[in-house]
Amino acid sequence: MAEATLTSNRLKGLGGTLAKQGILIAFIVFMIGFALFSEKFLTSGNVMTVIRQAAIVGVMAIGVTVVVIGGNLDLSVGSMLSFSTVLVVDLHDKIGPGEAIAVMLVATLVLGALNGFLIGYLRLNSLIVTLGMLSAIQGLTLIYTGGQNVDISHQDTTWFAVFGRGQVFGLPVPILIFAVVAVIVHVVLAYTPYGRRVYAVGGNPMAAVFSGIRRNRVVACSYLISAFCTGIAAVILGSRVMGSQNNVGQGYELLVLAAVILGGTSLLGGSGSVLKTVIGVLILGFIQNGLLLLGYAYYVQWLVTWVVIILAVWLDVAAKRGRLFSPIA
Amino acid sequence: MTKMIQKSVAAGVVASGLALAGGAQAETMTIGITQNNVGVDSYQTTYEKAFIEAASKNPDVKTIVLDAGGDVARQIAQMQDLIQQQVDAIIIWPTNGKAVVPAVRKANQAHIPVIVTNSNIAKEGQEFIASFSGPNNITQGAYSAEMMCDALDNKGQIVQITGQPGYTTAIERQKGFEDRLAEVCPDVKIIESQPGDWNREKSQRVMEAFLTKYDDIDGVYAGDDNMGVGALNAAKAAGRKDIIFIGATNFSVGYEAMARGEYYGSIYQSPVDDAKNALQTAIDVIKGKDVPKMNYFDTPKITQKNMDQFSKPVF
Amino acid sequence: MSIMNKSSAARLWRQVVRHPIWFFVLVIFIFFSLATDHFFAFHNFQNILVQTSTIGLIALGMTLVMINGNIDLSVGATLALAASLAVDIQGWPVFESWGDWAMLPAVIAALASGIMLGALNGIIVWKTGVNAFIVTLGAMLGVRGLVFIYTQEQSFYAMNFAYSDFGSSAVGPLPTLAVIFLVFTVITHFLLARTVHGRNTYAVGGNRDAAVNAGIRVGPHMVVNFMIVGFFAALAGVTLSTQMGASTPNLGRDYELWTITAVVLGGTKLTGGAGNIIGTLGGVLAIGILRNGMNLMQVPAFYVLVILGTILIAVLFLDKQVNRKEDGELRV
Amino acid sequence: MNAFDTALRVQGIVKTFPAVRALDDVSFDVRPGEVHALLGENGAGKSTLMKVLAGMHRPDQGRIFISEEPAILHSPLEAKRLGVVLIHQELSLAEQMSVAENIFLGELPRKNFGMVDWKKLYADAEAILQRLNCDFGPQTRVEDLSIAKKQMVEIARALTVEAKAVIFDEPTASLTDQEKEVLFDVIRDLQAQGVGIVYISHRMEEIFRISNRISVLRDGTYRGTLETVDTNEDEVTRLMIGRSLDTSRGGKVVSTGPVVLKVENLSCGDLFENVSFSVQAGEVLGFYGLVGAGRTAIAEALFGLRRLSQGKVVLNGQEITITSPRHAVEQGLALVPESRKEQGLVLGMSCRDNMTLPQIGNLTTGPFVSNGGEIAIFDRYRDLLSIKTPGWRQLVGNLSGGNQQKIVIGKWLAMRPKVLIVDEPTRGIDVGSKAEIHNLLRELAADGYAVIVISSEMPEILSVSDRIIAMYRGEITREFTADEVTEDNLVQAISGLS
Repeated sequence: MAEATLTSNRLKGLGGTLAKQGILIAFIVFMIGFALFSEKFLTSGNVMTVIRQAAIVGVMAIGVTVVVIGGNLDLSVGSMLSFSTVLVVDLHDKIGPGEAIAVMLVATLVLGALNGFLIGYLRLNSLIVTLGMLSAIQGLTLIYTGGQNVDISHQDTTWFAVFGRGQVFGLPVPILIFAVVAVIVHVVLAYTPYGRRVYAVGGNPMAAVFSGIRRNRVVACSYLISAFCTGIAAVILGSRVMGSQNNVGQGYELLVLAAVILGGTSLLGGSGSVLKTVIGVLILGFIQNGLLLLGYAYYVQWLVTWVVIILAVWLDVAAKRGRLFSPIA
Repeated sequence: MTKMIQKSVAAGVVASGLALAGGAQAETMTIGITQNNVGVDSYQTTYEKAFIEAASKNPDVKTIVLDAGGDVARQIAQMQDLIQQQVDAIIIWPTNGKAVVPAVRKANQAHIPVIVTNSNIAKEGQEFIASFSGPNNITQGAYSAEMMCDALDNKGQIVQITGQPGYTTAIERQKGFEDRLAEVCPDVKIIESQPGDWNREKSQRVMEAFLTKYDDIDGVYAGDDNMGVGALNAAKAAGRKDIIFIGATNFSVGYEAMARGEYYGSIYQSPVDDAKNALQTAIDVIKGKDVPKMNYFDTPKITQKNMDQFSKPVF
Repeated sequence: MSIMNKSSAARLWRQVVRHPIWFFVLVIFIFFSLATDHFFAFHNFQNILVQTSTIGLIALGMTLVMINGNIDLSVGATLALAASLAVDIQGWPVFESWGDWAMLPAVIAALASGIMLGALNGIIVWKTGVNAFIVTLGAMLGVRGLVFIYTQEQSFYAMNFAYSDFGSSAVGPLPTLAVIFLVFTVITHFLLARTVHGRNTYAVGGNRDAAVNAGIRVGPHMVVNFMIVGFFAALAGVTLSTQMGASTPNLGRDYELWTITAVVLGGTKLTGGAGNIIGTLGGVLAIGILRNGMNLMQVPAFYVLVILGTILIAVLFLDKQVNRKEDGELRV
Repeated sequence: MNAFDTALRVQGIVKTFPAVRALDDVSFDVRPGEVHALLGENGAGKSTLMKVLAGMHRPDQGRIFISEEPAILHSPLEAKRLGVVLIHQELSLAEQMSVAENIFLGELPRKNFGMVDWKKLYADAEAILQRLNCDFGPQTRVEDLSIAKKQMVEIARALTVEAKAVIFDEPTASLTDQEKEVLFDVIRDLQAQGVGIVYISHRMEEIFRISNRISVLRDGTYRGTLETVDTNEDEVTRLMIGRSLDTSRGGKVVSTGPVVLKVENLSCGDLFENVSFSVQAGEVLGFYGLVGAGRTAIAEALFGLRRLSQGKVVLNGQEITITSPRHAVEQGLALVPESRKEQGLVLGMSCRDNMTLPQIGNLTTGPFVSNGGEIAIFDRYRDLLSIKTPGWRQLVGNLSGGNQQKIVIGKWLAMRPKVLIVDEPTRGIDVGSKAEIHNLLRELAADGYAVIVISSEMPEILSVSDRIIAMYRGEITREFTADEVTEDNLVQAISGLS
């Protein structure tokens, strides 16, 4: 520990500041770079489009941030998104939009509760449990629809359209939802007893229990939050597309995780924040959009993401460590 | 075990039946099918349903229905499992036109006839299959190109949203479309192509980027209606009303959009026909009938003008 | 002589008891033998071995990396890159006059690509100190990007049937691919259990500080293990492409997840320091037998997903119950 | 023997970390066959010096001599090969591996193809274990060993080479008295073989028992070397902390307060059986016994961390069943656990956040944590316990051991518990802070708290307790009042001899 005390001051000055704000700087560099090469990039229309597109990943990533700060992983959010979107779209015509959203949220929370029970109460490894749930929920979705696409028939008349397509005060509703969810979860994490407990459980689960914190419940709740956010993302997605395929959320779990990591939330738990995740989400979104505008094939963005993730996390780790390179021999 | 006995008893009965009646058709045929990725879209799901339904109507046919989940390796494993079970014929909906060739060849070597359905395998594998049954995706692409030329009066710039990269159907439709477009109306230019992975939301996102990037888009060709409707969603949201949308594999959402006048046209391709065609081809092959090597079923153009001749797709 | 046999049989039994996954393998083996006609057949066992060999080979390397306390999520993409290289290079005009020998440089290039990507991952993990999960998650995306750039989204096809004939050839009663898998299983088992490098693998994963203090060069050691898993991923790419005589850019998606699942089912701890190849073999076979058996039983694909997911969680739960120490465990 | 002949000698060592000068011109030597104790408060530079000696850090300036041969040490392994071995305080063993593999970690004997020469490995390990009188074999898995035996494995590592100097860093921290004796035998044995021993410990009585010379570090500087026979604890302490220490305590009063906690026939698996005791307000009840005698398990059971197989717990006259730590906290119990870093603190959180953690649910205005309320609590207990920290934002991981321990104690005092259980109150804490914490525990009792102290250190338990309960193998063997207890009868009681 003494070691950490000594070295934490090491990367002081400009280098340290740069390293600590690495992700923000990367963000700015990217924005400037893209803006120089594509005049369309920084138009308000494009910026709105990118954030609107990023809202779905963003809302989910905010939920997953809570799970990760609590020291766990959630890989099931991708297929949960498929499940929830299919459910809300399918029920929309059958029981009406409001009811559909309510039923979908309850069903999604049940899945989240199952995750929470297995990981929080039974103490099973979160990576493997959510991997299993990834597969199982995808299967459930397919069984529910029998593999058929689901669609909303009267797209132009339903008020359900507002979530994905509407505008309030000139701002697209998905962006507003994204912002509201970010603010709420940020407040929960930073200013409520529950938030404090999440950090404690993620930072040192044993010490948290020895302080009388009900770790089981804290962890289980983090999965409920994650599921709830996924449910909200499903509303945006369903409303935006007005239909859903059974695999619509496939691969989202990794995008979401990449965004959380990019933001600098540690996979070890106990540190991180919603605001960082929001930046991570936006970076991914703007990289994707910028490269597309520059005319690069879509797969180039994967290569860029690789480099960005490693550089961003490296800088973050280096700032905490106080040295650029790891001291391991 | 009991099933095995039944089968051999049945075989014995058949043998004696043959001797007596000289050709009664009482033998049960076992047909295995390995599909690409059921559940990824309604077409494949409806296909599977139609296939099972058609098979259940025929008392002589017993089916083993498998799904590769889009994974080539798993499809090869399923081919092996089907060969292992010594089915009478295998129908394969290739996850990849090239990669399944050796597996098809293996079945061929085990004297099990293989019928390729929906999306053809590479030419190197043609000698090992009994027949291909399905739509002609190159022609479909060409049809879409012709519609595009008509709709745009042979002039304009368009974008293309293709299916999942690496998948035969996507590649063939793209090729058919691009080649034909260059022939019929060289003044219609494809300014950019991006994959939409058969996914409506992905396609919507791609289209949103296109709309930002290009102030002037006259038309969109999408590898299927699912993606086409995604692109339409994006255009509507951006308030761009003057764009022509042409897809393929007419989905019910596409059909409805056409009815509303928002969507220009598509290719009418019925999964039910597709499935029935494949099953019948397999049965014919087992019975030793002569079947054409390329057993295409008809996939006509459907546009706002002629759509009342077609019933709304069920998927 | 018989005494020797007895004691080695007893040893074998002890090994089985120490790996609960083998009970599970036994249970599903018996279940499928009774439940479906085609399961219990030598030819089917050959199939299972070939089908599991792909995940199995990767799992061998993954076991080392995970005992080290690391993880590699990029194996699926590495597999695709190696497969593409192996299939594409043998068709290069340069090697036209080489005949069947053109496969040699192709396979070597493929394996080298895997080893190099492994080394890259390892060096990044070593030098930056960034968690291997993050490093390889990035690589999983990035290497897939490389595959698409290299292949330009195209599938490749091996013009020479000798390549795919190799994939379906047999050594005596066993398919060649199964033999390759089994031979490497034995080699890796010995590497891990008997060699200095193998033992150091446990030391580095079990207590990294201790390993550092004992003078084990932890960084290079981990790099070697990443190179080994890269090699195995590439080898799996080659063997898989011989089964297809082709490669596709989407090959190997999700394989990292199934590989990790198999390794964890086999008893390797995600925290490192514990695990072994016998367990991993059990984990790989468990998944292979389940898939094969459900195919043969014609379980609908949708239900297969649910069943696999549920079984994965159930096995994890049972493993935890079995391995829980009776008392002495704090209720934290 | 020439007096200037040294086994290990360093001269003018300077080691700077960017913000701190950790060692400033330190010279130090150990002669063959002597035990040279190294003393200093936490942060005085002991561990840095030790790491320099063992090749883990390279000094910025200064020279190292091994048997008067200049040496440059690049790695612990190199140091070891040259005959300088460090035995770590915190166990650094790979649990899943065998004893033999751990002893020879990093230098497993090889055959061809990088294969391990198991025969040689086991034979060599066996020889070393016999030298240490160990009763376990080289093939035993380390995870199956007790802590003390693990410590012996750690020591066994030092014997794999012809050691010239062996550095022991707090070797007795987790050993029982019996095991301590075995260790001292080993040290004497090494001495007899002409090995120089560097012995780092906070425990004065050990140092005065086994050392020949004592050197003291303070604030990274060398403060002098004393011949053990010529000095006393006071002098050493003065050198260490720059002042003398008041270790005396007020007269022991037999408490007359009401019984707060009463425990009857408590049993928990084979950890402890039929344990009955009670503790009154205003007294310190000490639990003394060997590691594994069941003391910690009782505390954990009372705190809801273990399932009781039978027994009755009465708190303030009411029988209660404790099902979880949360429940225990609600009932008014508090546990300062034995392992500060693992169980007591979230090292990545601030001082304030750690201190308010158990009551965070109550410190709210509306749904939000009340910032003012939190800081008020922190300020109050910081002052009360004289915690030295730059501010409440300081990460707790950056504090010294003593201040960390005070945070843990403060965290529970802030809950105003009925019973405060303190397990190993001063483990790994330097002498100065130790006395402070002892005084604090006494004061708490004087303020009316019922305090239970569990300790493995006899001086600690003797100085702090009003009554002492001795345990042996899960059972209470004897209860002493402060007047009855002597070192002898206490040792007998915890060894099952009485």
